[in-house]
Amino acid sequence: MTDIALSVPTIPEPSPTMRLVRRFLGQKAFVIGAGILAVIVALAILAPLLAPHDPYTQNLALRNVPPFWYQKGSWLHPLGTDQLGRDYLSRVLYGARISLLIGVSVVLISGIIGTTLGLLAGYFGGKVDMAVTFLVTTRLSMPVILVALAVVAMVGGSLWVVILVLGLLKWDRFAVVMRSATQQVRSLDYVAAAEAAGASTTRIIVREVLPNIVPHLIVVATLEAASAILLEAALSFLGLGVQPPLPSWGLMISEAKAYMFFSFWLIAIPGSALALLIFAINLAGDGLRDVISPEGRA
Amino acid sequence: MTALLEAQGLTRSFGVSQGMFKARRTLHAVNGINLDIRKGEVLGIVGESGCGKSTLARMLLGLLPPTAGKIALDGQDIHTLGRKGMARRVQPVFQDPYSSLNPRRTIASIVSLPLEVHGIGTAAERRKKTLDILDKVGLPQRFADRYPRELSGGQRQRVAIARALVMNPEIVVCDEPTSALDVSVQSQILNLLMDLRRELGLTYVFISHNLAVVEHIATRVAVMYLGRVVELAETEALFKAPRHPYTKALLTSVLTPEPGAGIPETGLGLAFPDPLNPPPGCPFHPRCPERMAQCSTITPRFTEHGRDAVACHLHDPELRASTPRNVVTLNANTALKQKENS
Amino acid sequence: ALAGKSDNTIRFAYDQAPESVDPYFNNVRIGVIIGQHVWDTLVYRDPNTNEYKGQLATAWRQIDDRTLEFDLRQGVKFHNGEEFDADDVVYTMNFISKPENKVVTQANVSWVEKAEKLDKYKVRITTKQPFPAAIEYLSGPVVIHPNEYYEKVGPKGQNDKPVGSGPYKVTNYVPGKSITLEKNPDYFKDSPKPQPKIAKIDIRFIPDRQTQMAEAISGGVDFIMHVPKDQAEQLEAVPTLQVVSGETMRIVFMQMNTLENTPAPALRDERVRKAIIHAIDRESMVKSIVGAGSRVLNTICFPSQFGCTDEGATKYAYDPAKSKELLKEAGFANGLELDIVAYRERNQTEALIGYLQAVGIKTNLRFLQYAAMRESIAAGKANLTHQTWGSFSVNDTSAATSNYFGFRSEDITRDPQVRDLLTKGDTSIDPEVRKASYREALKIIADKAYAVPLYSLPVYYVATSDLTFKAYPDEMPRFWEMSWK
Amino acid sequence: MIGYILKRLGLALLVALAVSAIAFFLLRLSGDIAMAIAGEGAREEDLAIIRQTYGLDRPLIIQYADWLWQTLKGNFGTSIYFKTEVSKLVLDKLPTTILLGFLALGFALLISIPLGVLAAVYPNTWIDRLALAIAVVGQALPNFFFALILVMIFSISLRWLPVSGSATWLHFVMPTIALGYYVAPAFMRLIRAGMIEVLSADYIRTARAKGLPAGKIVFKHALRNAVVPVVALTAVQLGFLLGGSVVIETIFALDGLGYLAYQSITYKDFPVMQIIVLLLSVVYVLLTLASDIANAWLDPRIRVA
Amino acid sequence: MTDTILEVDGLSVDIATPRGTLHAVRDISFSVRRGETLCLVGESGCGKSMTSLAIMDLLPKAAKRNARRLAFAGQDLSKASKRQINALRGNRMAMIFQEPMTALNPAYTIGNQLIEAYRQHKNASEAEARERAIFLLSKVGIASAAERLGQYPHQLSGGLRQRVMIAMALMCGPELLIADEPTTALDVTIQAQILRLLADLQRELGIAMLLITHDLGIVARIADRVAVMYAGQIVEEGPTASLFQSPKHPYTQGLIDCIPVPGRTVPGGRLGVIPGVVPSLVGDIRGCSFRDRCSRTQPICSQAPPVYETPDGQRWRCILEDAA
Ligand SMILES: Nc1ncnc2c1ncn2[C@@H]1O[C@H](COP(=O)(O)OP(=O)(O)OP(=O)(O)O)[C@@H](O)[C@H]1O
Ligand SMILES: Nc1ncnc2c1ncn2[C@@H]1O[C@H](COP(=O)(O)OP(=O)(O)OP(=O)(O)O)[C@@H](O)[C@H]1O
Ligand SMILES: [Mg+2]
Ligand SMILES: [Mg+2]
Ligand code: NI
Repeated sequence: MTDIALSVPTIPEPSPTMRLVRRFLGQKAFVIGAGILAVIVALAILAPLLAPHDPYTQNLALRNVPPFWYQKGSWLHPLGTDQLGRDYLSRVLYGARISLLIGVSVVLISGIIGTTLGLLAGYFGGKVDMAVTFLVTTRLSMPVILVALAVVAMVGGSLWVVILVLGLLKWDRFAVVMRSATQQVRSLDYVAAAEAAGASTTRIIVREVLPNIVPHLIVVATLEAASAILLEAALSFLGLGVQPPLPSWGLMISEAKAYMFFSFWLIAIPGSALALLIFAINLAGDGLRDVISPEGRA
Repeated sequence: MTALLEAQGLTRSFGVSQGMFKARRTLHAVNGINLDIRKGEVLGIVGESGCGKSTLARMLLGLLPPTAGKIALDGQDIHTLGRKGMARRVQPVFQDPYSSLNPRRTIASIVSLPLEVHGIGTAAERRKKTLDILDKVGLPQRFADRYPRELSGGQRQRVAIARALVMNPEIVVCDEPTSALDVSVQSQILNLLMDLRRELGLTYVFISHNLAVVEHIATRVAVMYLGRVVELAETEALFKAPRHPYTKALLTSVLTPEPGAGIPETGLGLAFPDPLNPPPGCPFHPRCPERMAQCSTITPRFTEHGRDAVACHLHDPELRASTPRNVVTLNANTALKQKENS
Repeated sequence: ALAGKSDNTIRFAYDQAPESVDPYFNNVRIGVIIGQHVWDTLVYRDPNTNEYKGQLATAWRQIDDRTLEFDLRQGVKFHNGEEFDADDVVYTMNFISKPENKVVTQANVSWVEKAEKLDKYKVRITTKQPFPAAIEYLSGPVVIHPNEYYEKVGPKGQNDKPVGSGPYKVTNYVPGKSITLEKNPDYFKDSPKPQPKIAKIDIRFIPDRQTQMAEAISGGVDFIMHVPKDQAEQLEAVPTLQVVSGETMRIVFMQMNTLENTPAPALRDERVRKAIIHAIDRESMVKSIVGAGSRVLNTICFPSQFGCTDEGATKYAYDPAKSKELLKEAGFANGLELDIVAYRERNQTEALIGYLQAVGIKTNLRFLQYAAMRESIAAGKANLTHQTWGSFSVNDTSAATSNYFGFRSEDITRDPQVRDLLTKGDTSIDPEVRKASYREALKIIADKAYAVPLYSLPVYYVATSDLTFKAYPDEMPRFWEMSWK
Repeated sequence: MIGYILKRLGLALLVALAVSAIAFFLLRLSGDIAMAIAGEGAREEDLAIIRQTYGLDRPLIIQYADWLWQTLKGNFGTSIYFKTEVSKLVLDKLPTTILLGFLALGFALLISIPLGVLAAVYPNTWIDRLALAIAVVGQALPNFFFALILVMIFSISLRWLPVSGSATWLHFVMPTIALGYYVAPAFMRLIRAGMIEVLSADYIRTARAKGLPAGKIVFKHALRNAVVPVVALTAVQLGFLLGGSVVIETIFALDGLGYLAYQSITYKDFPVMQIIVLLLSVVYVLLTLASDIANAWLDPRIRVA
Repeated sequence: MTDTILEVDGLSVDIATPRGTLHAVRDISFSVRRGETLCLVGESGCGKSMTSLAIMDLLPKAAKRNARRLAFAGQDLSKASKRQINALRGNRMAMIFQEPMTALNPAYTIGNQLIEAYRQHKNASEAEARERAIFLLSKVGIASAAERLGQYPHQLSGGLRQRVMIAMALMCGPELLIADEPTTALDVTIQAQILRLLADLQRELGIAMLLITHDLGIVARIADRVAVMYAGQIVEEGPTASLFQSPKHPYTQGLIDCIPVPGRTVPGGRLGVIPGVVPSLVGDIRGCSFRDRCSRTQPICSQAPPVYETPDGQRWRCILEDAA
């Protein structure tokens, strides 16, 4: 037990930022998740430096080479090659870029749409809220996978089509969470105080409300990013997502699934990479949520 | 004395839904209040939880548009003043020092927000003004760059007061400014408010449910019950000779630290004041120990007694001498009035 | 696998469901397979000898350039008991000849002008033009429907409850899911198709290739086909399975949209087209991913088809350097971006994409169902296609090249000269004239690099090891011939 | 109550209308169905005839109104690819998918309720960690990948379960697990969080102060309140499962609505697609209505007085 | 049978927090005699609730209880098994909480919640329990009690709910009633009603009551004896009258001075203040915990203050023998 001085002002309190950092670090789940995520991001960014080969160069003479831990494997292709003789490690590394790009872009698009709608609904209430609620209900009642599949099938799949479609479809959770968060903040007295100080509505929304719902935004963003990445993988798996030769992990699984019974690594490697990424994002997001609301709400 | 801020027939209703399967109902949070706030006075407003005190305060601040009635500042409808115009002259201090400060801003930035909004001075001038006002409310300058979470409740409430005063307003509307604080801190804040008033010539609207505090600080007191003012009187007069039975009950219920005095009997029944289901006639009649036959049918008028006023049949000279014919007329009148209000 | 033998049922999984069971209203392979089992044709071509034999007809003769006369078999009954006679033939031929009946397989029927009944067992069929390949068509896709039944129920009814005269009859059909064929006990004894031995063929549509493989490995199905080379080779290691492969008439090629309003104007430049052909290492593809029984093609037809040849046609070697050179000349030194549509053999598409990428042609793959792909081709929206064509197993060039260069909907080249030559080949009676015309047409197609001929596609069948069967180049598993070991 | 339900049904109708319009225009603007109907060797003239007979040459908005009218009359049109009535097609496939949906939901609840409750009652113990691990893995594993692994294990290696089809109940085991495991984490988290919250509620302290035994506190006082939000989630998840069945049904060749949807999408079978999207959205809205009613029944605060 | 129903000696409650161990209650001792009302008064956060929860063994998981002796009717609670505690709780010792809005389970009728403990402890039939519930509901002033049994908590007002809570606490006829700020959530008029009810019942049934509050007004009116808590410690304790008439500890004095009392304080005049704020409870506090807010601090205050006691049982913890 430590002996400390008595009154509050003289106790060296850590700064709020430091305290937040400590709370984050106290969250084992967050540290692990964020750590893995950081590694994946680093690998993705450094892919051109790290990848031993061009991820697109095919060599039909060296197809389905197993990874190095198999007898027939070689260090030339540490994770082996795929059915067209492309270096698997390089493709997995570049695949991280695609998954992350999809996660970030989809969240950006849907985040902007959803947050705007949520903010407006939560702040203004009444008719605006009704309209937004209707939009959200409508959106929620459209099965995402089906609509995404259908649109991609119609328009034709490509990375940007997938991003756009998912981005335009996945704003619902942002809207819902931002709406309730805004409602909550809006009823707080500091908003009333700012109003009483004569601040304009825009100013209040941007400077008083928005900063206080950012934590929720970040939590939703991480979880939505994970879900977007999974959805892309599912679309690509069904052949209606990103198109070859892009090394999307979902597409790699889809391409490799025919080989799964005899060359399991072909599906296991991108599958595990995908699972690891989702795992890391979810863990980080959960940790974030626990830090923001320590009671651990769902 | 002339009224600085004046409310006439002020009414505010909310549509509330009571669970999914029930229809929305209208709740009259504030129901036809007439009130004048005179320059330099402290108008205390007391009443039970849910009687509409905060709603009234928000309307006086221009934060909530009334459903009916109007508010005038110096004779000018506050409608025409606009948000900024109001802000320069009327400022709030809220009850909860935790939710009234934006947790993501520093103390200095919170206090200087009104200055920024009104584009007053340069950044340096604003800073200086902020530090000055912090000094005035008794906060050392080192707090300026801290965040609200680092402050105690009393300190936060000082910040809220500083923010309210930084634009030199004339009226400060304090909505239960001390009810979230411990008694030892409450007295600090009350002292501060009194000092500032003396120093700056402020006018206060002071809302509280603590009668002892109101008696201490207010010069005039309005007692509210279910959205209406039932009694309005100079503090001394009210505490010495309360007229309305509800005011009496309130006063009886105050537990002063007098050992051995025992717990008083208020004489109020079990009936619960439900703003969604206001009783007909006098809203207080179901709990009133002195209720009469007409109380359950006729809404009492607000009758003046010198500088004070009360809404109770017991104190309505006309009614006391009334014949049945009068009752009928009154009844018709009130019915009409109620219609206007809803 | 034991279950199959013990209950004398072959469980057959196919990856695509036919849009209709009626052979005239689908254009997928499984439709042809079901068609040949449930219905009969006038003529039968022995797959071993390529000799034409009488099936529903007993004899036929060419009356003039445009008229054929058939003597019909007596005593044949349809599955519903309806007796087969000239009325059925006349009805069927007249039905399919009318465009308003919207037969899907127009290429197979558009040559028919009309049919007339001479007597109960004698009919005459007239072609619109002289059509030397008529017998070939009549031995393949042109099946005979029961006229009374068909008239009553129409194509829709024929799909719901199909009735034919073939060795198997449909006993259960759930569109999109499964179809069950049972041995027709009353199948006529003289048919060149032998009496079936296997009692039941249970066909299920399983879209996912590896689900099919999993079923095969775990004994859930007895027979799958179109297994890619790699997987077939791997499945060979499974003791309960046998893998049989064979060359087929299916040719693989890429079309290039050179139409006036092509969405890819670059393809109107012959140099770009040549660059594309030079970019692809067909030999390697054949060796590594296409598999045994495949051969590199230089023209858009299958060598065994009458009139098919690559004599005199330009042959393009794998030469990425030259390809880049050509692209540079054409003004695409910095590369080029094209769409490619494909519908099967996705791994091969991906290899093609890889080769194109290597010379600087970036492609966006749109992998579609066949119908959807055809739609986009016919609408002129395609740039590049990765196509295969099985000629409905018709062993005549008219069934192949003309489909893509004879100004039909899928022709996205539209060279009138080529069309005229092909028409001449399709409609002349003299074999030499036909051959010469086809040779000339094929040469122009190759010289102008209108399409990228790739290779023929072998087919790999994987079956339970106790099944005896033989693979034929026409991609037709003949269940009526099969038996248990 | 009745008024409320009618209002909600009205909302459902409105939502369905909006969804149908979105789906209609979205899909219609990106493909040419005349082409799909026309089939082999269609010439421009044929297409023109088809456009005319099917009314495809009219403005889209008129086409939509017409389609809507026909749909309201119960005439869902004919599948372009299968040439069968869409209603028959959908009705044929619906039972399989509904069965699968309920099985998966049941499976999800079966593993998530006990685990969620245990995790909440014993927070930060190995039980909690196990539940968390199951949840995290469930969320991170793409369901198609999980399905393939199931096939590897149970069909190829162990040969216990059939791979595809819907003939016997055994055929439903893997799809149920694959689909159910996908949604179980959401339930588990909700139940755990709900239980933790409820267990820290004042009324639980009251119950403890009354000297009630632990079991009665957890099961009588806590669970009842913690399951209320689960009911709402159930509706959402069931809708989600119906959507998610596309992937699973395709892998296991289960002949349900999801697979039909996938087929109709790949065949550009517009009428079928449209009806499936519409159907799922109506089902979703009705499910949320049902869950609201169930919620009200569970939570006396919103029950009719 | 001793005269003392509750005996607390050297009770401490430690809460593990991320910033260190929070000593919410620091070595406090007091006792409650049968039929007596002891009030525990102090500012927010001084450890009042923790004390009551420690006695009832209802502390949150993070909190740890330590006591030299914690005895109920002679039975040491710190050594009792869970089962024994459960047999006492709600039976011989009962508790009322601050928030009547949340202290009742919203999912069950009040009847259900009233009778379950009675049936649990008294092995009674449903009908007997109902009868007792109806009896007690009328006792706490609720008319048409039988109908009320079928109502859900949300259908009752705050005042009614608190009455139900009181009835629930009395169901098994407890010997000790712990009430943790039972009226702070209520309006003044209702507060007076409830307190009066409590006082009447306590007298009538002869129950010992430990009443926790921060309102000196309540204390003065209801308590037989008062214990003043500050920063986890009891700084002064004594009979109500003596404590209010001659508070010995500067903190008690300060508290009494800073509330406006009509007649004593001048309206509009200055109120007494206690400068500064309460100390953090994380870590140890050596010496007097009030010393940095005290106007009469001396250097010696940084050592543990002595405890003085007057003959009538007023005890305080300060270097000053008499603050007045
Ligand atoms: N935005 C709103 N929507 C619906 N009802 C409201 C709203 N704001 C206030 N009310 C209702 O209006 C009535 C008066 O509320 P108000 O907050 O003014 O009471 P109050 O006297 O300030 O109470 P307290 O002492 O608890 O602060 C209450 O019944 C409250 O529930
Ligand atoms: N679960 C907890 N975790 C950490 N600290 C806690 C917890 N509960 C209470 N505390 C701390 O313990 C101390 C004593 O709390 P307690 O609830 O006993 O105060 P109190 O005197 O009842 O105050 P109040 O008048 O506000 O009810 C406070 O400083 C509080 O912050
Ligand atoms: Mg209020
Ligand atoms: Mg407390
Ligand atoms: Ni009255």
